[in-house]
Amino acid sequence: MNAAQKSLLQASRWRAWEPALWAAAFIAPMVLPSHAAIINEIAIVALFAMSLDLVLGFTGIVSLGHAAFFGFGAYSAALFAKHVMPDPLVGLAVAIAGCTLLGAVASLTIQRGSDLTRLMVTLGFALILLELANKLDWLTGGADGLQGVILGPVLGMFAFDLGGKTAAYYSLAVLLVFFVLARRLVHSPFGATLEAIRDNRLRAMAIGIPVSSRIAVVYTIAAALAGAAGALLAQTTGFASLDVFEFHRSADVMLILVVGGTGWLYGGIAGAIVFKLMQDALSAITPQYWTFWIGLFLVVLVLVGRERLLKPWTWFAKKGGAA
Amino acid sequence: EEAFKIGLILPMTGQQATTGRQIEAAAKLYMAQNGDTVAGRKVQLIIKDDTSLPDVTRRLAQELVVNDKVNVLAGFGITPSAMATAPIATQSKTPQVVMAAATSAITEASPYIVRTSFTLPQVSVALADWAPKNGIKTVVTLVSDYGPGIDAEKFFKDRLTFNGGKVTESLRVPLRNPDFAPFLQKVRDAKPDALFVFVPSGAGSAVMKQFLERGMDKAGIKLIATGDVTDDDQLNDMGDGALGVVTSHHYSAAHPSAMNKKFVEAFGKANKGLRPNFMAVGGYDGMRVIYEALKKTGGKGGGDALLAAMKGQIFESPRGPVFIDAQTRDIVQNVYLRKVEKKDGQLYNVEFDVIKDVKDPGKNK
Amino acid sequence: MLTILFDGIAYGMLLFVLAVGLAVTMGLMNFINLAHGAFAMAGGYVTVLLMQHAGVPFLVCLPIAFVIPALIGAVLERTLYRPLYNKPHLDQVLFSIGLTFMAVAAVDFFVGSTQQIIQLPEWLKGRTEIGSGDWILGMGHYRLFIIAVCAALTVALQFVLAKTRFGSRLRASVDDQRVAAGLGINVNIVFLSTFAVGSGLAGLGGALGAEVLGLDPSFPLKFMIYFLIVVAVGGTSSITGPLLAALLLGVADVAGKYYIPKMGAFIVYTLMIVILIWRPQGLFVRSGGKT
Amino acid sequence: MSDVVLSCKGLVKRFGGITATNNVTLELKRGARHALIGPNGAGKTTLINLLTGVLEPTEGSITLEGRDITKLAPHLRVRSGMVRTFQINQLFASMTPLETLALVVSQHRGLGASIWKRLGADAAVTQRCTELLEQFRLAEVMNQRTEHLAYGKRRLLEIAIALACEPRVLLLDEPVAGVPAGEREELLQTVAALPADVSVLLIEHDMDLVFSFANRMTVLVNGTVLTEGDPDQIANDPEVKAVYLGHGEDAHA
Amino acid sequence: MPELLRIESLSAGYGEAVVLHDVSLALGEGQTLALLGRNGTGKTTLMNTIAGATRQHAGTITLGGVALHKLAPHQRAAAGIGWVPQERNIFRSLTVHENLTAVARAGKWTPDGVYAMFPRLAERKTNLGTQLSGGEQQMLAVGRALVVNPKLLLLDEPLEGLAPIIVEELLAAIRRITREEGLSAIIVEQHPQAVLAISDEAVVLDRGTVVHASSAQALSAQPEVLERLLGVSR
Ligand SMILES: Nc1ncnc2c1ncn2[C@@H]1O[C@H](COP(=O)(O)OP(=O)(O)OP(=O)(O)O)[C@@H](O)[C@H]1O
Ligand SMILES: Nc1ncnc2c1ncn2[C@@H]1O[C@H](COP(=O)(O)OP(=O)(O)OP(=O)(O)O)[C@@H](O)[C@H]1O
Ligand SMILES: [Mg+2]
Ligand SMILES: [Mg+2]
Repeated sequence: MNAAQKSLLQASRWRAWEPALWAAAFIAPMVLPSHAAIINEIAIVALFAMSLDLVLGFTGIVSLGHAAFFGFGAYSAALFAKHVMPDPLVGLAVAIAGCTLLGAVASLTIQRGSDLTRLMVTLGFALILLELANKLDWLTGGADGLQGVILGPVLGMFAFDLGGKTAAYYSLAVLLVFFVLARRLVHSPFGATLEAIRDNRLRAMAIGIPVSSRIAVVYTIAAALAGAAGALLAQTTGFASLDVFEFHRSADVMLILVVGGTGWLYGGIAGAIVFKLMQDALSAITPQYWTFWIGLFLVVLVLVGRERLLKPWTWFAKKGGAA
Repeated sequence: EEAFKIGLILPMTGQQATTGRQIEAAAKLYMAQNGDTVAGRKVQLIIKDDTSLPDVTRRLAQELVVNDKVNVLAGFGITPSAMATAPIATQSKTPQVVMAAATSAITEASPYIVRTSFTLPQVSVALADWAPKNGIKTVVTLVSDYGPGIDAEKFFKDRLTFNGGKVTESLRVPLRNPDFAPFLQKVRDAKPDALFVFVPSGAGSAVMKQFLERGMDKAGIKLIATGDVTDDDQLNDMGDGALGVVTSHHYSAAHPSAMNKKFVEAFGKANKGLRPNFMAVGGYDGMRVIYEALKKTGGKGGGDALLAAMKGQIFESPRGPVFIDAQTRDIVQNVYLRKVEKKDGQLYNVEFDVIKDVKDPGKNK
Repeated sequence: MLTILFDGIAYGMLLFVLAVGLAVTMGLMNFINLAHGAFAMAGGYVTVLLMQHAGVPFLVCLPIAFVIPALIGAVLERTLYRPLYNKPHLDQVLFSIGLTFMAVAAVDFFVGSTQQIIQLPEWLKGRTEIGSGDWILGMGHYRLFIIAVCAALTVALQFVLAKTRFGSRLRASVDDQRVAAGLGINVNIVFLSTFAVGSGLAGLGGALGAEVLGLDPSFPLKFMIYFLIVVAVGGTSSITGPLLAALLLGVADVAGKYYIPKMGAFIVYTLMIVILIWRPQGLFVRSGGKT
Repeated sequence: MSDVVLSCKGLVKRFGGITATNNVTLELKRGARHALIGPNGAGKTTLINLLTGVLEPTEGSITLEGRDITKLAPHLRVRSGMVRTFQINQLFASMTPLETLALVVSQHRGLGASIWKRLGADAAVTQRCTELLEQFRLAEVMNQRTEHLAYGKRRLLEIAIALACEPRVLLLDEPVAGVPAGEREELLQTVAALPADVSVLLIEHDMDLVFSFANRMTVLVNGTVLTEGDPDQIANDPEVKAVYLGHGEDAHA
Repeated sequence: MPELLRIESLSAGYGEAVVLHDVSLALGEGQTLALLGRNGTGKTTLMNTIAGATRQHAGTITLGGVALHKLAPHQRAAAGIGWVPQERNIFRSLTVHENLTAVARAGKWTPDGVYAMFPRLAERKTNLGTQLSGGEQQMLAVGRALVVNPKLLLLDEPLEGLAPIIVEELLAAIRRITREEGLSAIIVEQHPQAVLAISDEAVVLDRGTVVHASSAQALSAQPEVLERLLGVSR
């Protein structure tokens, strides 16, 4: 093996902290059973953010309408459980399949234009789905939400419990599976072509990369992942309502991803943990004004810089050097 | 002994924030007035913000039940939030007191749900009873395009038709709708005797203003609405244009009873002069229902016992006499017809007629 | 018929006043300032508070609603925004959203979360009707007023940007700050004044729009989508683009809701998507504009 | 197989009122070392953009290896063996030279769509990368992010990318711009050392280089072909002297 | 001949990195200085420092008695600096004409003067900055520096990418402008002979310091020095 190969493969090797992190994640619901519900929520949001990272972080395609797929996944899974069969895994697969189709169709709309154009087209797409779900109230329950979704036990063995432990493990497991797949994807030549498209589309074309179809493929994959996240939400809460399509879902997931950092897959996970825990803690302290502190956090995060905020010891070192 | 815990889940931020604030203030007022010890047991209120996201509501409820071991879940600003929580109430056998959400079907989602707010069919039919008797034969309805709006539209129309009136056109406006101009213009062109409106409180003043701006009152069209439109919370800022608007609702801050006077006064004193609205009274009465149930169970407060003690409560509320129907667990109450009038330089919904003991008509279908 | 057209134009103009400041900061300065709505809200609250508590007449409030947000904008530009011009757009989004959250919570804390209602002076309340039958044209006075203010603003802005050197100096500074400064353009002043004007315009828009759209602390988040639609459809290279886009969307929305009310919310979004897929750089960009 | 690899007929490109390319007909022979010269704004870069599909011609047709490619998507032209460099560097800023080349080689060898393999897993690919890195003296910086490289190195990478695609036809747009005088020759050596059947079209304003490299030249003026010939003919053409070479270039005659 | 520019003990760089060390030089009115050196030796950095676009650590720059190093970048243009950056940096969302008018200052040089010098630009007046060929951008960059009506022109590789005939014309024009209008200029170039021919002074940089300073004539007469310092013999 030559030096070039070694350093290329180095990039995709599992770091020591990664298995440790995942092990910690899977121990968490056991050690902190009282937080199982929020662990479940974090896992779902992390999956959702990871899906956005594939398009935004790796391919440079911005989207303010990722909730379209999240919501579609949620309703597909909920309707499937209600009308066809209650098995969660089958429902998950159906939701993913549905979102893959939807993503393939939607990928036609994001091929051209500037960032702003894409933001608005994706946003519009999600809002139209929202309106549709509202109008089709005989199917979706409209604004009241879709009730009566009862899920069977996972793998026929683990029933969803009130404490949310099964839900947490279910979501974590799905997250892990998709994480491994996504990790493989971004370190493949395919993943490298995505980064090439993000960095310089003109040149990407000039070395023979079929830019449009690559974008379409990754957008479709991301849609499937977002759909999986939505399906998990519907399955673990036994409920789906219109807000899964709302603008703020898309906006929040983007915030979460950017907080955690784009383009390294863990960004969504880190962002989900930080954001959700902070929101939970702050809103417990001041249910009325917690948004202020979240806002302050975002402002400080940007002004100080993600790197420096996470490494406080660099605050003073820098000044010393300049003097 | 451990405290008796009430988990109060409300929208405290975002567009529904006023709902949460009113209910929180009312609940705290009730506790201040009645002490925080009931039948020897300390009562503790845990307030959570669900930002009007049903999955968050559900998660918070789950955590409250599992971790904090609350005895009662309460609050619930919007219908999906109440609905999403219903399975938790059922599964954990925890009474769920709905203090705000107003879609008819909520109480059917779990046998543990008790409602102290109102339902839209309840207040809409009252208006449909009143209108034909007062020279209103043709009506155009204008409602927000979501569950409660559609409830209001349907029950108003059915009852009006039954009473010999006619709904000539039914308009639904999107929930996110900054400008009512095209809808109102359509109404104006249709020239009905009256326009029936339901929009969530907040949008109400916009409708009213644009109604006037369009000169619709001068064109002989009357504005009738559910009480959300002339929400007490905002009525005073709406200006004289609101004068004379007829609405039907279960509560007005101007309800002429001693109890209400005391309630309004105490509420204002505790909240920088804020006027309680129908949300506040839902929260206030909800607390009463919980307190009384706790008393009845002698401070023990098992879920089923509490629920049994909540069912069938009859009491005097600031809104008038109310009754928790043991069968439906929904509230039975008087619905008042009110007209906006000026009293001591302030605008109030002044009651001029009442339809007694209205059950939720949604339950008879 | 004509009334619907008139209402549509007035609604479009209102959207334009609200979005034009964003077109300036985002289109010309290339800064994604999602806190735009917060400046608009500031203008709205300045007006409401002055009218309610100090009895200041509406017309006097309008310039103040421009000046105060402009000052706030200027101060924030100097202190917080400036270091972010060279940061990635996503960081700008994060920052400005954070600022919006803070503004929302702060207003909630100081003023409360209830809807604020503006009482217009009598002369703006009425309505004039011309013609009759199918061709009747009913014009609300306040809507007429909005159209007038908006037209004046457009002319003034267009003049400044197209006919004076300020416009090209601004765009030069955005394109390449370092070289622009090296060639004698006082980049700091150009940015500061542009940002202040953008914020001021937002404030004015908020003051004018509060009457129609309502005003509560969630204003900046609630209407962000509308501002963005106008700027995206109009393109970011001029002032006339967003104006025409706002008019088109306003008329389409009003007419659509009048003639096919069932389609209500779909119209604007569908129109936007179709336009953006057809002309990704916006409907009214200069031929071959920026890429 | 025909002798002409790439040709265009009656190519026209208008930008609004400007005709940047005006009825250009050009043939590139197999194995040619062909230079395209002409005054600034003559339409040289535009012509390359048309040939590679970055721009769509207003009129005219383009043929590659006997096949009409006028409407073919840019990336498919690359697959057919036509590769270019850019006058202004077009690189992948966040990638290292090694990653860049690994990507290009993988893509070229048909692995670009493989989702499951890891980049670098293929030994043949990394072998080729190593060769290229050595050849362009990029080995010592192969793990630095491209955006942090010195200009000269970036310029080398620009050309290395093109060669990594193993072109049959190579279009070079001012490849040595910004490269110091001493290193220019060396850079063109690598190009000159390509297999004899690879055809090269070179745009360059440095006449020393052009005349030492080319065996065929086309002069473009105001979007049209002024003349074509071998280097001697061109160097002595009075018209070319008047519009392009000026007086200082007599030495090449 | 009065002195225009004097640089003393200048050190400057980017961020914390110091690229120039203790550079001193002087230039008279109407004089042209050829600034030579291998790649990456700091020629551009010196030009940028005079224009105010780098971080100056120490030393002084005076232009006609004004302490330039104390001025903000935009004030330096007013004090008489006209800058042609190495990467051209045409303002891409401005048309050719706007590129000129946006920075123009009152004086002898007007956009029309520039059009007369580069007729090509006149034909492309309404093109946006990005819609120019490489060479046209170079012409525009030079024209843009002229309409500032400076006392000192900073030309950073102005000949790169220009057709030979334009190179000739431009060199002649620079010579004419400096001789007839009393403008001074500093020119950075990869091809030393071309610039030395029209320059009065020559300075060679290596690793951020001045390693040679003489008259241009003297330097071009010493091919062995050129070979040693620049690695070219031509
Ligand atoms: N997008 C465009 N819109 C309008 N005109 C353009 C556009 N792109 C190029 N042009 C014009 O077309 C002509 C040809 O440009 P091109 O870049 O092909 O020249 P070139 O021969 O490469 O010149 P140089 O040697 O200076 O690089 C130029 O005059 C340029 O101004
Ligand atoms: N923006 C920058 N940040 C950090 N270092 C830089 C920057 N620009 C240049 N340098 C470094 O400063 C040194 C001098 O660069 P400069 O551009 O001044 O050289 P130059 O003599 O103009 O070279 P060239 O002939 O390539 O134009 C180089 O080592 C370069 O790496
Ligand atoms: Mg060119
Ligand atoms: Mg340089």
